[in-house]
Amino acid sequence: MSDVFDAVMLSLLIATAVSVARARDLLAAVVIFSLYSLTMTLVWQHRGAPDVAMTEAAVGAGVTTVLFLITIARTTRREKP
Amino acid sequence: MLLFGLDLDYVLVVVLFCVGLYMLVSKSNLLKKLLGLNVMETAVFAFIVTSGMIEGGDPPILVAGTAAPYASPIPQAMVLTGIVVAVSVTAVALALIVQIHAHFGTIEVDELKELP
Amino acid sequence: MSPSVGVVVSWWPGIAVALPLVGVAVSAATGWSERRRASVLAGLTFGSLLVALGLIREVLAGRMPEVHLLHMTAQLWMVLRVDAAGALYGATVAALGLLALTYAFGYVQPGPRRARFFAFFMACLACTLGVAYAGNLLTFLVFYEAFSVLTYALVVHEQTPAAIAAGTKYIAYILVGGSLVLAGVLLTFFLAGDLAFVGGGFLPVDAPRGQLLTAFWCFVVGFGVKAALVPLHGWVPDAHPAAPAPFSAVLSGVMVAAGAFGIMRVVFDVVGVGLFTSLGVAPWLTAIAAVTILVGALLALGQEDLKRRLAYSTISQMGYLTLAVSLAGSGVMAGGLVHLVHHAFMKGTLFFCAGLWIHVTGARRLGELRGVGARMPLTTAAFTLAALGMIGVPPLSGFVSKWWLGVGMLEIGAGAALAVLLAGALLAAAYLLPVVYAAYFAPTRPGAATGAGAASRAGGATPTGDPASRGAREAPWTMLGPTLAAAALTLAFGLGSHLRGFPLQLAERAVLAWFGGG
Amino acid sequence: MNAGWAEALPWTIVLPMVGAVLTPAVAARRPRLAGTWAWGVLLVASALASGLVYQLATTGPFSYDVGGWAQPYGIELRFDHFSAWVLPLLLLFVVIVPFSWRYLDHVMPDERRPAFYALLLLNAGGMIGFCVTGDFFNLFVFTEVVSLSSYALVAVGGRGLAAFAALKYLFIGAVSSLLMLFATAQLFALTGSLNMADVAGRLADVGGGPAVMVAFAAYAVSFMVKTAMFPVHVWLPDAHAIAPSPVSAVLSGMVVKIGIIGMLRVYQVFFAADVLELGAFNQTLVWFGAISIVMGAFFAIFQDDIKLMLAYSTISNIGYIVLGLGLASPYAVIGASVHVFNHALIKATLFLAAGAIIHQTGLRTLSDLRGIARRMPQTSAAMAVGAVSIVGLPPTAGFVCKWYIALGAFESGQAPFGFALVFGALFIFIYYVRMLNAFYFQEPVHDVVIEANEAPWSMRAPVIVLATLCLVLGVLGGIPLSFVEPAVLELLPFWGN
Amino acid sequence: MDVVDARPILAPFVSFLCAGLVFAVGRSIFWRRFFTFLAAFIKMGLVLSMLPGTLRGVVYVYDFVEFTPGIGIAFRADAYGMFFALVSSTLWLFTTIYAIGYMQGDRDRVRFFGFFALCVSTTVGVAFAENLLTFFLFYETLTICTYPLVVHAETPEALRAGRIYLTYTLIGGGFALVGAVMVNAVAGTLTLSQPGILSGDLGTPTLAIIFTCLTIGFGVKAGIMPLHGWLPIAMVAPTPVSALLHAVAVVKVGAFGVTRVIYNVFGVELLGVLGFTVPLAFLAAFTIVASSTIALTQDHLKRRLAYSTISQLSYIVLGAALLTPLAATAAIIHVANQAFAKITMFFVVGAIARTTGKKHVSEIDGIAARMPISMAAFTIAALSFVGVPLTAGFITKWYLALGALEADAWWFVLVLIVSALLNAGYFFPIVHRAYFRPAKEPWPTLEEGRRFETAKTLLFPIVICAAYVLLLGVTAEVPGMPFSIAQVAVESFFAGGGVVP
Repeated sequence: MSDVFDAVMLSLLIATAVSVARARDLLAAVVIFSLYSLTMTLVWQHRGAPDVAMTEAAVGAGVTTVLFLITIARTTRREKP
Repeated sequence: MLLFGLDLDYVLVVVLFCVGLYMLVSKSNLLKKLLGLNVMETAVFAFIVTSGMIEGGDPPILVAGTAAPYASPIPQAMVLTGIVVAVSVTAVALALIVQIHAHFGTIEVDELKELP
Repeated sequence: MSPSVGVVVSWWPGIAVALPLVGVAVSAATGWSERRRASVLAGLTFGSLLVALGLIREVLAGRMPEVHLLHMTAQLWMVLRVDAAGALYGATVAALGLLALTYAFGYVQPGPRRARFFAFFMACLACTLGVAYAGNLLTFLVFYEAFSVLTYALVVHEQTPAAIAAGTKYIAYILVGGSLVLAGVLLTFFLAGDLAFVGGGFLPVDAPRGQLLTAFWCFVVGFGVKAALVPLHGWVPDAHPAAPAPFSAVLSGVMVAAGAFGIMRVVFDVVGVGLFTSLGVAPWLTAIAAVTILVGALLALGQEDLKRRLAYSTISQMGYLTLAVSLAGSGVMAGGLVHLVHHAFMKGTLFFCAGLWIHVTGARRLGELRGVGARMPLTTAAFTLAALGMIGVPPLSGFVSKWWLGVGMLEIGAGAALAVLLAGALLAAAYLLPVVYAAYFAPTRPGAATGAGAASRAGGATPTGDPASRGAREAPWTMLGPTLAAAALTLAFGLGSHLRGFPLQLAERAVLAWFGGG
Repeated sequence: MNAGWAEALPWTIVLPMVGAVLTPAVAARRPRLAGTWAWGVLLVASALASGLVYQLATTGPFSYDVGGWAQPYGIELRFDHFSAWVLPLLLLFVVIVPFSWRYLDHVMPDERRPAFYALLLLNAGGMIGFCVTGDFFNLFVFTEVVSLSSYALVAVGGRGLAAFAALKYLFIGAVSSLLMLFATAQLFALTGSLNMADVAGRLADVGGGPAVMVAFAAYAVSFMVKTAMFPVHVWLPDAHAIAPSPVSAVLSGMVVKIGIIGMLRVYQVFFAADVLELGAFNQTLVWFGAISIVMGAFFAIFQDDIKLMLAYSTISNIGYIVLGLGLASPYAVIGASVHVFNHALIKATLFLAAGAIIHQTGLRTLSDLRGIARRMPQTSAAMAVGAVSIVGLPPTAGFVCKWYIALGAFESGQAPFGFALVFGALFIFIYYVRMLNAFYFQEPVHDVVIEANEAPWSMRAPVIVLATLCLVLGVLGGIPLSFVEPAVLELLPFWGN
Repeated sequence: MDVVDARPILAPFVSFLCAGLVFAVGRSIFWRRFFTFLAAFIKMGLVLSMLPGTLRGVVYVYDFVEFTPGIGIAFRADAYGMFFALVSSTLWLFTTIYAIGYMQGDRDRVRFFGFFALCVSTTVGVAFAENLLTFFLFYETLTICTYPLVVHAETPEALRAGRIYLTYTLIGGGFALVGAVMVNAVAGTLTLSQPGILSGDLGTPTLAIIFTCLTIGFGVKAGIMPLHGWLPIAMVAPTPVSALLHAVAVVKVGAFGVTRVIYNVFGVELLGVLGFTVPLAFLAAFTIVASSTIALTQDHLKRRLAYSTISQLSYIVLGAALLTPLAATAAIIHVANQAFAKITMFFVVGAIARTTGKKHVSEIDGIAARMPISMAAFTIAALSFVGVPLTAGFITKWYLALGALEADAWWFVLVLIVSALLNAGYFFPIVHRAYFRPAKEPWPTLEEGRRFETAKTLLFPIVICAAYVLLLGVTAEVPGMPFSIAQVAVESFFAGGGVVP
């Protein structure tokens, strides 16, 4: 059970990370990154580090994403090819 | 969980780290670079959490009745600090990116480099 | 030195050297009239001559005046010390110097270069006197180098391209020679630790032969340049014609002889007769001397320019001195030393005459001299007298020296050398008599004596046309006087050679010191 | 009595930090007050640091346990001979801050001054903490404090290029920090401790192995990036050149030294544990050091901008230090350690002098600044002293280091590196000669230069003081040595491979 | 006998202080001159006051400060150092007088005189250096202080010359530094107070590297071929600087360094065993001949003098390399002899350039008529270089040749002779032109009311220095004259061994 969960989660992490890298739309990239952070939170929770997981959820996925979004708003949304 | 004799967690960390590094190094967009940096950071955090984990241990929260072994609290404290630092760095970087965009109208390194 | 000679401290040698040096300052002094300057210079030189004669007296009285000039370092010091040979040579220098100086007053034209001429002339004179009275090798070297370098100014006096070329050649030869002498001095010091002249020499007999030989040949080649030993003579025929006549006389008479004098000093006062003989270098030196005599004379034959001819003659005559040294016999050496003196006055006379001819008629070349005897009888007579002396006609001084040379050679059985001596005399006749013949007897050619440079060179006297046709016109007495005086000395030394105080007696003294009475 | 000064240890860190926090409040009404405030704080901190150094000199290294927790669980602050670096560091700050008072006039509006000085104080506090901390995790934390404030300081001038340079610096700096964090975690995973002394003991039990090697290597790479060695120097020139001159002085003189001090700290632990065969590593350092010297100089030659030139010269000088460390012989390490300080002094002199010139003329290229020495003789003279000093010509501060590193090279039997050092230094001098030639021996081409005036006293005095020190410490080179020597000799028995 | 005394440090310090004062108040001509002369006199006084002691064998020492642990900046006025200091402080005075006249109305005189004083300060520092480190400190400082003087004119050529000068000397300095460091590494000390501090059992390769480094390092300034390239080019400097460069400070410091290395670092005995000096001697001999030959072809007066300097300096090196007492005497004494003669020449050449604007050999025909006193001085100096007795140069050549013979190296005597001829070959044409060639155009006559051929301040040093050349030649033996000091020095170098003349 645990192994299956792990395998799914880890696959998801890699998939999201690669998606962040590939996304041309910066907004999309930031959103996917937020998803990535949340996935990571789950992994850590599962690994027995709940406090870390909560911090990551709040800061990594929350604050960082907000900051990125503000920045995108003030700069540009598109990555030039 | 072991994969081909390697702890899967470490494989993950390395893969994520590499993805982040790839973004940092080869993306031209500053925001993408910064995202890459963040990915790298999480990878390192993941490593620390993993390495600090003792198989079968409980979270290091003192609850009556539970007994050792705990997962060591120190790596988690490190990660917490690390996360804060990472956010600070990200914030500073984003501020700088905003400034750059305000000044040059672009956040693409390729274009910035061509500026005089 | 022979035991009977006592060293006395005396300032006179120093004064003899210093007087002409004062003359240097006098020459440079501005605001003096020419006459005043001339008389002061003459007076100084005359004073020098008197001192030189006084020194001869001292030497004959068995004393050896000595004065220390400088102590540069504990080993390097300069001293003047008058022995018989030095006194003899010194007096010759002073006397010929006085004659040439007097002659020069008339010869050297007024102008900015005149003062320079006299200044350098006096300086040369002083240094040559220093050479004569030098008491050790260093002193000798210092004065020798000094007058060698100073001479340059006199050689290039005319400042014509030819003169400058001659000067360059001269200085190049002389500096090479001087350096070799220095090397010799150095080696001597290294081997002996001392430099003071001592009759019989002071080089250690047991020193390595190679080093001794090196030192010896350094000296001989070094001085040989000055003494015009063939093949080191290259500068002589160029320098003499280029220099003004009075200086040519001094150059030929006493300065070239300084080289020969140096060789004498080295052989007898540094190396010593014994070592000289045992080194085995004598035959080589003899050979060189013989070659010099013959080659010099033969080359003289071919010279059209009178002063060049005389210059080659000097080369040849210097060979006699070297020959005498190389034979290392007391008799022949006395002859050689006396020849040094006699030759000085004879050659002085010849150059004076040549100068007069140039001065009055502008004639430099043999062909231009035709008939000059009629126009300038006194001059030509003086020339004839000196020429005969050179050939060795009795009773002139040249005969005396050659006689002693010949007798000395016979004493030591050097027949071949005698043959060379005779051949030299014959050749001297061959190259000097044609001049006499041309002056007296050759048919005149119109315009022959109006040489191109005559007008400019002659200054006051204006040569015109054919010398014979215009009657006798001798040069002024300031020039004619010294010429005749020198010629007279040639005669006097021949006639009075045996008298006390005359060269021969001094030469015998010197030889006594060198050969230790043997 | 001893306890007296040891007590001051945490305050020395806290004071600048608190000062930083309070700066905006203090200077709320009058922004220009911020500078004076910062200076005051630093003066007090220096006084405290002097006490610490005094303590060190009398009793030797001492520790302070934060919160009274015993080792190895509590946070330990430890003041040893390498920590003594905080005193000169603070003193340099004390000199640099007055310079910045007037300098900032043309860099930023008054209302941004509190932020600037807050960052500066933060930076100082971070470096002090870095030097005196006794555990690895705090080493990381303080590194981050220093780094973050440095990124911001680079950009504080506010123009776009500055932001770009700062961002470049940030990206690379952040990666190196990550590596450091990784190494710290690895070390913890291996030993279960973070206290340096404790880790050293436990490492010995753990023994060697690839894991230890990985930790060490991560530290090494991280610090090499921080210290801007060739070829990971790319962030440095732009950042240092674009930052305001006082900041450049701080960055080039002191912040890059974080890497060196950190390296020494790591060495202390790993060598004490004696678990790694570091011959090959040292050899690598030596080579990279030598290459840095040459490449730094090489790049500097082609710069026209004086501050860029100075920045590249920092790379060269870092090369010296790394070379000295790698040589691993007593003299070389002593020389390298002294150069940590001496280079800071010299570079501060140069950057401040350059800053004064830029401030007075608004020009920053050699070709524009020709003939400036006639109008600004004192500043130019200081620049000249700095130039001579950084090349290591006697009798200046730079020479002492060069002497010792070269001596070390011969001592350790690696004579060619001694040669490389000495002649690499001459290579550096080529471009300083260009600079001096332009300043002193060429006709002015720019009107601004012809009419330039000497900088105000608040800028000139620091420059002159620093230049004088460059000379004085050349002659009295023994003073810094006396601090470094015991530490190095203590370190070395484990070191020499 | 060592006596602690502050004078060895005061002597360089006086000039140093003077430099500071000149920089500070130099805008006023009066104060500039006042301080310069005051310092020059005080310094001469200081050095002279040590002279009697030195002749008695007293060595004044003063440890200034511990520079780095174990090695201090220390001063030690031994005989050789005294010798050098005496020469340089004397010439400083004269060069200063000359420079005042020469630089009249020139630009940046404050800088000029300030650095001038600094140069002298460092030179005396070199002279009195107790150890190789102190030596090197001053040696390199000198390099730097000379630079502003070289580029003084600030023309592109001057800047180029300065660059070349620096390149050469700094690379040399690098070698010297490496050498010094190696000495420290292997010997553990750097003192120059012993006749040799290295021991033979270090192995020949190490010693060879050290020797090579130090010789190259100091040889650059001493102009040993092929390290001489900077010297002729640096001739663009103002004449007082050329004089200072070529006669006193820079080049001599190099030669001084080489001798120090030979006598005090390696020591005669060790080098005698190792034989390193043999190639050095040959190199010096080659330099003597080659640079003289080059000098023959130079038309520019100062360049000709420069090549002559290169040749002359190698006399010192050669003398030192021969490792015999007599040769050492020659080497030391030549430091003074060459200095005075060459400075005379440079002064004259400078005076000619200032008075008439002529700088080439081919332009000075007949100048003796216009400048008789100067040309007479030049002639004296030329004679000295040729080695005519009664001049200073003779003493050198004499002892050098004896030394060569003593060392059983007669071919160097040959070199000396050839060199003397070459010297004559390039100096006498100058003399000849000056005296015996008619002037191409009339020389400008003296201005109304001027009694001398050129400025008094130019003429006075010329005359004094020329007189000194003669004085050195004839009174070398007098106690207090350089020769006597040289003997004391040589005795210390050959402690126990060898016969001192």
